[in-house]
Amino acid sequence: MGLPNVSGDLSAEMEVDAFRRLFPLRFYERHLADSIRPDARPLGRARDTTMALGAVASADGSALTKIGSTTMLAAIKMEVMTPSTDSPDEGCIAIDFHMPPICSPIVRPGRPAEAAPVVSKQLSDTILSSGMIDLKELSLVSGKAAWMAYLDIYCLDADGALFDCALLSAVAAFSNLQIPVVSLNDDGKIVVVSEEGEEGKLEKEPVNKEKRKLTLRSLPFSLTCILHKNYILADPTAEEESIMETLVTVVLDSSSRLVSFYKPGGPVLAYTSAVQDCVALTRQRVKELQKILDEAVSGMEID
Amino acid sequence: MVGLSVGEKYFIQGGINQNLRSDGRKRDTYRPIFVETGVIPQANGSARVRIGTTEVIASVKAELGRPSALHPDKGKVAIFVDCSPVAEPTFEGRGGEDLSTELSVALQHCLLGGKSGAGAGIDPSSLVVAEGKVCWDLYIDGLIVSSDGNLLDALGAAIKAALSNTGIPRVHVTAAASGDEQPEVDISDEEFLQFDTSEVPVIVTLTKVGRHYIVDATSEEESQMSSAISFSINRKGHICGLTKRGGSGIDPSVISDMISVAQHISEQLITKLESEISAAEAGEDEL
Amino acid sequence: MASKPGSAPTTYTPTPTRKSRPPIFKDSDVDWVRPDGRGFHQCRPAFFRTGAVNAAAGSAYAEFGNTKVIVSVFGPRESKKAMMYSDVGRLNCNVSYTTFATPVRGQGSDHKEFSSMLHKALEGAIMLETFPKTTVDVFALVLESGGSDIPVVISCASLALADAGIMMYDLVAGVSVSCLGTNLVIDPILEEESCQDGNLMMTCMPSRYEVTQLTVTGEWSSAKMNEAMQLCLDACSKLATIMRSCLKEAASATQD
Amino acid sequence: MEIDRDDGRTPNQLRPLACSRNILHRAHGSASWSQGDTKVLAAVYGPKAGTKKNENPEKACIEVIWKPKTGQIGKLEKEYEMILKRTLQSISILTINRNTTTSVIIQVVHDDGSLLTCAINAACAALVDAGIPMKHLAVAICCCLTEGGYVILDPTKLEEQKMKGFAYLVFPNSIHSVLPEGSLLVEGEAVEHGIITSVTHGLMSVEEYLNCLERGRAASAKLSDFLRKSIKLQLPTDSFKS
Amino acid sequence: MEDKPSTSPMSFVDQIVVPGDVVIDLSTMTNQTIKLGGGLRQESDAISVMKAGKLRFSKPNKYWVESSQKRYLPCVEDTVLGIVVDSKAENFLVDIKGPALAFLPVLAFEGGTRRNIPKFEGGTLLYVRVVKANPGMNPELSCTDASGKAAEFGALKDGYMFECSTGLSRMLLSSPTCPVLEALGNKLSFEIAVGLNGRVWVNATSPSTVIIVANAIMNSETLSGVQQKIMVEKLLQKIQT
Repeated sequence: MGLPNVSGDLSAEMEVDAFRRLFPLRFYERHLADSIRPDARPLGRARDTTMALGAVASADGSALTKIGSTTMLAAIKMEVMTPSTDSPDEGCIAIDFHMPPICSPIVRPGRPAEAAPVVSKQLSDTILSSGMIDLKELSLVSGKAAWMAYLDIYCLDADGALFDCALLSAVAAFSNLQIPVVSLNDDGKIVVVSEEGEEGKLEKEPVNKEKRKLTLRSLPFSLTCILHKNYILADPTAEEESIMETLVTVVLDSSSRLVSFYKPGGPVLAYTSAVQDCVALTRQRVKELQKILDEAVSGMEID
Repeated sequence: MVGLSVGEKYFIQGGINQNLRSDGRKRDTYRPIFVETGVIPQANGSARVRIGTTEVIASVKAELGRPSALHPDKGKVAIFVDCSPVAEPTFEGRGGEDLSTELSVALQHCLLGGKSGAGAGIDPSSLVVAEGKVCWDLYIDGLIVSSDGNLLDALGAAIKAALSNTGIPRVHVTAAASGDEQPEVDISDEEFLQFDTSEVPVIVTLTKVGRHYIVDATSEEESQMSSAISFSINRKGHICGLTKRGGSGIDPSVISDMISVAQHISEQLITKLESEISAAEAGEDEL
Repeated sequence: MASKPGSAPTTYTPTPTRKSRPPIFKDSDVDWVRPDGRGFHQCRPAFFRTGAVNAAAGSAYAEFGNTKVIVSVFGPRESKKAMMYSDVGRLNCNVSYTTFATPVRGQGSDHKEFSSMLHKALEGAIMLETFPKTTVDVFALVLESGGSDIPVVISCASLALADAGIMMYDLVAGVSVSCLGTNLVIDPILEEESCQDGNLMMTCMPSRYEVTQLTVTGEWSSAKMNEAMQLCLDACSKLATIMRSCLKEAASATQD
Repeated sequence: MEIDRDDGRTPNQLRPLACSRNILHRAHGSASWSQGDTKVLAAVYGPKAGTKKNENPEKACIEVIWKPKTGQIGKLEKEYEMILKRTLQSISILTINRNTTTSVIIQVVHDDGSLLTCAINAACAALVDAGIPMKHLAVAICCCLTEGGYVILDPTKLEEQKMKGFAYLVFPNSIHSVLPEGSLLVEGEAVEHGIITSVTHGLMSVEEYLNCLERGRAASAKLSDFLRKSIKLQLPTDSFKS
Repeated sequence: MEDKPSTSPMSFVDQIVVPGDVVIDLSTMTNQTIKLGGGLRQESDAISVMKAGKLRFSKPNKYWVESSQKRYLPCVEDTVLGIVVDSKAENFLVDIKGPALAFLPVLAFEGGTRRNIPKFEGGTLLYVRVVKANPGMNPELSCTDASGKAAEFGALKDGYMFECSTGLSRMLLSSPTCPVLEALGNKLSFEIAVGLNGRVWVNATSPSTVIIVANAIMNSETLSGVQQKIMVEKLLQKIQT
């Protein structure tokens, strides 16, 4: 990384590279003055985003998403639980975000990354408060059994905008979710009905024949921006995040309602105009992401 | 850790090349082995083994437990090795952790056989009391008292001796229980079951120093090794487990060679060890 | 607003109604077919790609059937403060699993045994003296476990090390063989591993024709042992060709 | 238009505020802050030499430790720690005591809604007490959004649970200045109208959020007056001259 | 805000200011040099406050914010009480309640040479002067005055040391002598050394005197001058009866 091409003009290359390392802020500000970023993006443009559904065979729903080189793998495993007495008709979703040591040089084994529990919490807040999933749809037998959806998101490569990529992979994994057909056996336990066409032999009717997929209402999508002086940089890389510290994450749902406006401190203050600019950028981004997701889902259906 | 001068290193390597090691042994001779059984009265079985100045203690504890859902017809055996700071000051605190994991894993590979239980020194199906409900869980603990090389062989021998010293109370299932409930059991105070330990393999470690390999290396010799292979070999001469230590690679043909040497040595070792064990058992009975 | 319940309720994975697993492995007859239709001595198709993780100095992704692994290499970088001076470099290995790697949801914790195996398999191949006082970290994450996990991790790690430009004597390729009844099957999948009678895992440096790590469990006669070792050696050299071509592709891609 | 609140407050009315500084003997700075029944204690230690690993040694570092009223810390507390840390770092001048760590310990005494805002206010007062160099102060306010789209300020726990959404907002305090009026405006807005920190929960429209901002700014002026007053009260009067 | 801030810097002097307040507008003060003390910083044309406290002005042109903390930030020419933590070949490491340990070079004594390096054990209390206080470096101390004389500097033997806020220690050192010391000095004889870092050392022939003086000082932090005098009188009465 960063090493100049040997065949190229070595001295010139080295100077730029050294300048970038020694005076990162000035390096960026020079680019910003020309309304361009070192990776050739305009300020408001997000990086290329790709998505692959069903990446994990052993999970009930999964997705691999990439925003630039930030990569997330999300997988959902469905398990059965006894619902709590105050909400007997509701299932549950447990969301965990992991940053294994492979994803970034600052994470070491045995010492979990500081950011991981915070992103975890943000994700569950966002997904639950967006109302994307009706927890009632996760119910199997009222008061007896309900689904517990374990959503685990692994960051495979951390290069900025972790939350955006994680949220996208979570939404994609839920769109990919196939709930297994199950029935209630004599011991009161939920068992999987084998997929082969042996319907005639079944003593028990499946309890969730009709509910193989969740109805997802209003999907949340997010965009993280950096505020630096008067510039707004959409979808920052890890380098940009480390140099310019004021981050704003806006989450909008498909009908443009605000799910979250998250600005954890930062030396730059957000005034009303900046707030509106960030929201406008996010609106645009939501459309892009919705399209990418729709394409991925329809691509799966053809297969 | 052993700190050796260049001259000492050269001396050790030269000795091995000429088949005359610094303590007068040949490349394929063991140091004298002493076995003492029943050293820990609280345990179901225990033994102390000394090979030269290496000294280890192994104890076997049996507890009634529940078989795992995957293998309802098998008991469970766990092996754990503790490195006491008595043996070496660097084991203090968490210093011995890496070595103890390495030895524990190596012993599990060498003594517990494959996933289906084939080649295991201890037949796990003999530990079942009521299938799917009750079984014996064996906890085998090794303790390193004094460390002067060849710990794995010593631990293997100590475990073999401890197992032959082990008596497990006979258990009667008094009331058969239905469904999920646990059956009631009656543990006998008088009747004990003994293990047949003739099938328990011995561990032979061949340590490669220079072009040659030696058995029963001392810690000075181990510090000069390029790699070492531990073979677990049973009475039939079959290999029941194998682990390699040390970084550098070995030519596959050398490994085949080492296998046949190890098989040959294991025969002598088994005979020697079993006579020591029966002598120790006899000595214990007399007391 | 929806909130999570205070304490996590106990959950279980629903099991299939019938345990209709065909008893193919138990018998000693030679006629059974492997669950994925491979021949006994046929490996799964291997797929390697280097440069999977941008944030790392070097990385590789490997996919053998359902076994999917990512390995990142960091460094050589400053050793931990508590470490004493050392005139050769240090190798630090860690293998961990995702929570969804195994059929039943796990804890996703570190795997100490595999970490130490990975360390032993690699240390003989790396020129540690080229980076004194520093540490190279090799971190592996098993995304999905489909059998023969540790040999795949080891092969993938040696590619990642090559990608990071760490000096090595040779690539390290790993293969395992399962003993089922009288048969030897190479590169076993999870189902086969769960009922194997014995297992032999070998990692070697194919060009130097040297074994860096060898572990055996179960009971083996000398003849069988030799047969299994030969199988592994042949498979390792084939695997190494695939690994080498992957590196060549990556190198030629960057040159373009 | 008016909506009823259980405690009879008007929508814009804050609960009674109380702040006292220098209440802990050992800490280098401390403060307690209460809004109604919500009460938080903040203690500051440092600056101590050296920064933690993964922190920039070229700057001063602020470390926040959150102690809940009962039980262990979980993800929620970790998130609070992170928000507090970033908020406090953005109001402190980090270039003066480079390569030092200042620890801020937040002890929740009682939680009756608006907890995070209360903690931010307490931490800010404690930093003042410890004499940590700061660019300006920060005041935090919680705005709740009712089903009907009305905004109420400084909600109690009960109100927080009933509402469809809420926003924690942190603004700079309103400063006294010798500069001519208007010279401090940024893009036509006063400095104290810029958001330092914003955390929202629940669905709302963008207009509703902007409405929250407006109400929050109005309330932050009151809060910052209170903060200034309580700082004045507790500074040692230079007695011997009087 | 209701109270319209006036544009004259003088309106802030002797007022309580909080971080962020802009107290001086340089654009209105052309052709003047001003000196800034602790708690103030310059941002282009505006001088703003970074610590809460009272804005002070001393003629002709010095401005600073007077505040009181438990922690001390080293400032050149401050006299402080330090405790020896460790001794190295070149320096003693001294704790002066600051963010970093301070260095006291072994040669920074009157007539200090390589041959007569003083020996201080850990825990020794020193009365020293700060000579260097640069950000990012450990502060440097000296046991001599500016002319290289030992003056009063050096180790303090016997006596009793207690800690207080930096505000209180500044008050004790102010001139004219602050009421509490004056009142005590009229009745009792004692030795006192005050460090600007919030450490006070007291010594007297009888331990009871030491205790009275220490307590009187610690009590005086929030009292006015008259109150201090009354407090001292009450304390002395209690002892004499």
